[in-house]
Amino acid sequence: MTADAPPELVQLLTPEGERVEHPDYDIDLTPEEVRSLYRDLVLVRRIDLEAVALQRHGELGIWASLLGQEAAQIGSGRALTDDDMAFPTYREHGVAWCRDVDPVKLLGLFRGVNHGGWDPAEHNFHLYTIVIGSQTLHAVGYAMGIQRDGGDGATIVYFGDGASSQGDVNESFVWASVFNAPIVFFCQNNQWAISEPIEKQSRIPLYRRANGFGFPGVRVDGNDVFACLAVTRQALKNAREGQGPTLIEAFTYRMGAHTTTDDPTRYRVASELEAWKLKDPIERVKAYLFKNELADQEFFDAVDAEAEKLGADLRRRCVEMPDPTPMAMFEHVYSSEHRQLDEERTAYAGYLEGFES
Amino acid sequence: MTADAPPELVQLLTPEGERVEHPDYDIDLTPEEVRSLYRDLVLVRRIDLEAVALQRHGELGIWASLLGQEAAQIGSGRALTDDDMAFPTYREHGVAWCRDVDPVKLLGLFRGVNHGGWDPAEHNFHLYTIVIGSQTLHAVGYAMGIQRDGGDGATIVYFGDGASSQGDVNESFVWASVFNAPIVFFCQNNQWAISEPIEKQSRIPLYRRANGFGFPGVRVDGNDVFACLAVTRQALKNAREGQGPTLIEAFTYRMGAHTTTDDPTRYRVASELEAWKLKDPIERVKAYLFKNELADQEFFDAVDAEAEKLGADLRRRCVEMPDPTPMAMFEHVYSSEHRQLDEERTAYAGYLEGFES
Amino acid sequence: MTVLTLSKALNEGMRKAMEDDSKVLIMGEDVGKLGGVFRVTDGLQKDFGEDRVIDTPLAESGIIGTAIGLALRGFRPVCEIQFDGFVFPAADQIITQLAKMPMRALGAIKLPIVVRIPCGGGIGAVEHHSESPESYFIHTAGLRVVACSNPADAYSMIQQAIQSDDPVIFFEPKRRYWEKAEVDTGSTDWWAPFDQAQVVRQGSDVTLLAYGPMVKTCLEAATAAAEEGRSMEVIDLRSLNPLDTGRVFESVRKTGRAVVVHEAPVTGGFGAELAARITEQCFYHLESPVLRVGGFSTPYPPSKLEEHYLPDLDRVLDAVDRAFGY
Amino acid sequence: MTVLTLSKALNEGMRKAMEDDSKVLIMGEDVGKLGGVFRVTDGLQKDFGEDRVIDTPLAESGIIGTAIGLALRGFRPVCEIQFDGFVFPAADQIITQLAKMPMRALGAIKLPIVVRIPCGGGIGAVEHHSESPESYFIHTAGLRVVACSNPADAYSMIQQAIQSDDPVIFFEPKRRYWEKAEVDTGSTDWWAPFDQAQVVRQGSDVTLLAYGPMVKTCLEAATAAAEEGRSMEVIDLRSLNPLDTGRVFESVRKTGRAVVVHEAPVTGGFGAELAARITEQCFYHLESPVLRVGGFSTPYPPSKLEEHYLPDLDRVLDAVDRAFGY
Ligand SMILES: Cc1ncc(C[n+]2csc(CCOP(=O)(O)OP(=O)(O)O)c2C)c(N)n1
Ligand SMILES: Cc1ncc(C[n+]2csc(CCOP(=O)(O)OP(=O)(O)O)c2C)c(N)n1
Ligand SMILES: [Mg+2]
Ligand SMILES: [Mg+2]
Repeated sequence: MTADAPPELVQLLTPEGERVEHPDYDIDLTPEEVRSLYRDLVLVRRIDLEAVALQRHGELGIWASLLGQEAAQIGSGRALTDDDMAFPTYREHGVAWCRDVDPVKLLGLFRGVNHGGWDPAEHNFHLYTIVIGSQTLHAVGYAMGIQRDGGDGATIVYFGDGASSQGDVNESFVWASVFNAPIVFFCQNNQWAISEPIEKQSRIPLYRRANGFGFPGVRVDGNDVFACLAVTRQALKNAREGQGPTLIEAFTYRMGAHTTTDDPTRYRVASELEAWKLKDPIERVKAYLFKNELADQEFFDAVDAEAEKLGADLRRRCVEMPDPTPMAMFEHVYSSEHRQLDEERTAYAGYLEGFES
Repeated sequence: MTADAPPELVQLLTPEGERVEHPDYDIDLTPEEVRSLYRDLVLVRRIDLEAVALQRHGELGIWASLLGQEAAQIGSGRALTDDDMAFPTYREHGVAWCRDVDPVKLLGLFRGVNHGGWDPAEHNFHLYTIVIGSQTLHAVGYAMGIQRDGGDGATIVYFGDGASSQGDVNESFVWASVFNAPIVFFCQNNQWAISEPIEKQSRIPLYRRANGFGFPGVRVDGNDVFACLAVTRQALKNAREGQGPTLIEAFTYRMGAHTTTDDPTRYRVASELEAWKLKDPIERVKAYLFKNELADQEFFDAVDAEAEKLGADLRRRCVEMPDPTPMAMFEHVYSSEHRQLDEERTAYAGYLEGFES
Repeated sequence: MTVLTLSKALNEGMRKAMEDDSKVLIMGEDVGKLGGVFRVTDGLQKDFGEDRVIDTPLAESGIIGTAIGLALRGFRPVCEIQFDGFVFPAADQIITQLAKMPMRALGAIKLPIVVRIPCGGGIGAVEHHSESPESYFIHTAGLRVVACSNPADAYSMIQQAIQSDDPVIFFEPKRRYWEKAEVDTGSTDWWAPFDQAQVVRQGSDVTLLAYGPMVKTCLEAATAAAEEGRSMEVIDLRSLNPLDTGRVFESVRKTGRAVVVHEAPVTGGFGAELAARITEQCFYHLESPVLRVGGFSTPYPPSKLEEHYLPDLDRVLDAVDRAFGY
Repeated sequence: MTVLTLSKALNEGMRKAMEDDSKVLIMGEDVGKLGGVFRVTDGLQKDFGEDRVIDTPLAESGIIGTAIGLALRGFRPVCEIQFDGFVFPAADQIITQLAKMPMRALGAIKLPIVVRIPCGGGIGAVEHHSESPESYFIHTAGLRVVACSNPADAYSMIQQAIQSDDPVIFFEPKRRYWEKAEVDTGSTDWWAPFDQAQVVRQGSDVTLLAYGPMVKTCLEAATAAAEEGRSMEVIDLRSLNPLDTGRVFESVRKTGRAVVVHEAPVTGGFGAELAARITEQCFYHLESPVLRVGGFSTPYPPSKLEEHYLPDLDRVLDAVDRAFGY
């Protein structure tokens, strides 16, 4: 953006697993930390694959796969401290993992047993939001709350490339900028909004949107977990220190379908996917660990075994998830008495009883 | 924005009436043209003052004064060709003047006899839009229409600094950019949105918003009619030639109240207004004409006399404006038969007849 | 005669409209290459090009707002809102602009825009994908609001909606998209005006009033009731605003009882309007109050519960029983 | 006892709520230094600071969306929408988020947000400044919807709305802002629960049901009718969702006739819901159908015509006459 601009894409680990330097961002990770990141990446991919399988078997109504976006999610998710609050879309299973949300709780929404199965305050991880872009405003409001109650954390909000077109998202930029709110906008540009390529949403790289609103934007290799971690950590730190918002564009690729009901062969060419497979977010960490002899086969096998176990466990617990009772429909609509709803509840209970007799 | 950026504010005529050069924009105006611009400025100010007076006398319910914004409106308005289409807010009385809308037609809305008193297609001047920002999307759609039917014109849309925060306005930037629509966004930054100063909407100059969406933005001295004309003319030309959208921020000042019901003394200091009075858009053209001996006292007197006549004429025609008939309420809601509305119309006509008898 | 699914009938209807009038455009999210998430616009971009079948940025207010601009320029846009629950970002453009601009312009402006909304539940979807937001639009003067319930109507009504010079909110019963029926695409003789209701089953004891997805449910209820000797007349309202009160009143005056069935929550729903009007105009003919069967006064529940939320044959019959209890 | 205008009563009520609970915030366009275009928040920013009385950017979706975030962080925002017609850009945040998030979270989230909306016509304003959008919200499960009609209620109801753990859409009758009455700000003993209706005038021949600005109109109509020997009971509904059906039904069972009066268009308006419910529950007591008096099925007209559009004493009495004509 300025004359001596840094390389447009922040990258710290190449697809081949080489560590590279970046003038503005760097990170010092212990072998232990790298192995831990690797483990996260593998486990969330496994959770995701399992969920896809569960949908194929009719156990879920639908699933939104994160395949290919693991690094963006684990990198940014691991940058969060306990005090930070995260607002996801419907695809942030990797971030949920970092926030200690039991994966089975993610399935409830997709199985149709609830609209959101965890307590946001318990995990500092908000519920999934389906209406595109809405959560960006919630996140900014939350960040304004931190400013007002003197809390320690910052806020991060996830959204997609498609979402960048929504009025709400742009209003959230206005608010964040004007109030200098402690927030990080984390846009996973997976280059597709269902069937629409990124060109239908923007003719310039999305990270530059931030400049138009008066705060910094940075594009990071979204398949590079090191870079995602480093850039997010820095942005969160800036936010906490009163330097206001940052927009991070994680440049990545949606390797799977939009959701399990989608058929991407209708709108994109196979070669694109093939090219991106070479940039796989997990393979490069594996290569790095290997090359630098930071992990041995035993480690990789152990992670794979853990993933298998996790998958099996998830499968079992998904299938065991109890259906809600019909009367659950009437709960939590209001926090206290509501005459008409109470009447409806009573009437419907009576109606159902009629069938039993 | 870039290393060798031009001066931030495009100005061709100083408040003192000196012509100055700008590397990117210039304009060659005949004395006749300058006098004509001067006349426009004076006449629209007179129309505006008359409307304010009419409101004070109870002839209008409310009025939104353009005081101080004459140059922005006449400069941009005179840049339009017959083929171009303009979408105003509720304050573009000066642009309306350039589009040959009879000033009395502007009063209908404020007098409460209609919601919009002219045929947009006749003047290529859309109706006033009150819901902030909505018209920006209409304008982009219209520009997309020009692209599709191969028309010659471009589109210009007006909005305020406050409006820049609305989702719709930002969505219109997305659309315009993605479709490379032939449109000029003309933002009159009069530095106030009712009682809120510009800092409540943006922490950087508004023209830079465009860069975030991938098209050029330029800030022009909104009290300099030459600069407004030059910059708008160029932007419209670019639009017509397929170079897509431009955002023009006309940096100006709302010298009056937000509307006649507003009391700006509650929220802004008098010295601000005093400072801006020195930048008056009309005085500087007058000074320029004088200094360069392009007009004599006779000319100025003649313009003043014309203004007086225009004002008196407007006053008379406003007062004579007929009230709508009650049944007008039911007209134009649908373009053809609508059973329930027709029943309501008939019933209400009958009800009213009951009083007559 | 061809056998078409409801979704294909819509597709053919739009294709016909586009062939007949080069000003007709299709716009929305994923309507182009993908042909829409329900494939209702399948193949149209291929045949009419990207200028006429427009994949838009992801913003509903933008879709309606730019459609208004295109209409001002003489086009006739057909906008798709991907799912019912996503119409709300466009609420402002629909309610304050689309509905009101023609009157604002004293008739100098016409906005021949169709807003297609796949609506209703029963497909096991996640939140916001199963709602029935018609009441919001019925209450908004300036809009015409219609709902199709079968392939033939889908075919004729979408074309009439596109031909209408008024903005039309066009509801499509998404769970009926795959239902098939014969459609005569070769003639328009059989077309009924799209603001007319249709008696889809004659009966004498009670009138069932429905539209969109609930028409089939009511027909099934009527079949079941017939076996028990109760004769139900079923009316497919088709147009919700305006309402074909003539046919409705005629039927209710004959049967003396009416039950309105819709998926939207009963509270403040369209059933209330129908009940109020019927009661006002057929007061002395009513042997019981007009009863309403609909969604509960809760957000649409998770899909495992939707069979409880949505009116079904049993709940319709239960309401009819209650009507006979007066 | 102090004499307060309705707008000042709201102001005092909010001031009290802010004093009692430091989590209460005020936010909206021009609510700070200006004190709102109707001065309802006058002086609050001066006394509570810019962090608690927030002049927001000009975007209604942003106001409600960020208020939700603030509520998630433990605050209790009171949002002002400057005029009724400008609530629609916020429709999505209100309908898909504010109303539904608590249920989505299975109760783990509460959203104690008040959305204040000056509503209704009669002040000679331009388009979008005189509307009555309550029906859109009454139909939206998860919201409480109330309307105050006089200074005392304004004072107590705004405080109860702020105390409520549910989102509340709070309608303020803008043309009554300057009406004065005694308000006892020293005690809460006289407060009625804000979801209760009030019989504001006893009568025996017919029940008038109203809320917000129309309560006064109905009271005037009742006074006029009394002179002609007709006894009207007037109920101020106060809460539109939930509805205090107990009091309504009791009154209608007594009088046998009901007329609902509101400024919003009759078609799909709240009157329909009331009429449908009353008819269902008081069928055998009704000597005439519940009649509705309201705005016409048109956009709100230019102000020179608003006296025709808005129900007035004569139109109310005319409807009562019609009710007696059955
Ligand atoms: C307001 C709204 N409109 C439409 C949709 C339907 N929809 C769901 S996901 C999606 C695409 C989102 O794309 P993007 O923001 O890039 O996120 P991604 O799915 O790629 O993660 C669309 C159009 C929606 N959920 N909400
Ligand atoms: C959606 C919407 N919200 C609020 C308003 C009320 N309102 C009218 S003008 C105005 C300020 C507009 O400021 P700006 O965009 O800077 O234009 P200006 O009036 O200064 O020309 C506001 C808040 C409105 N008309 N529309
Ligand atoms: Mg995407
Ligand atoms: Mg301004």
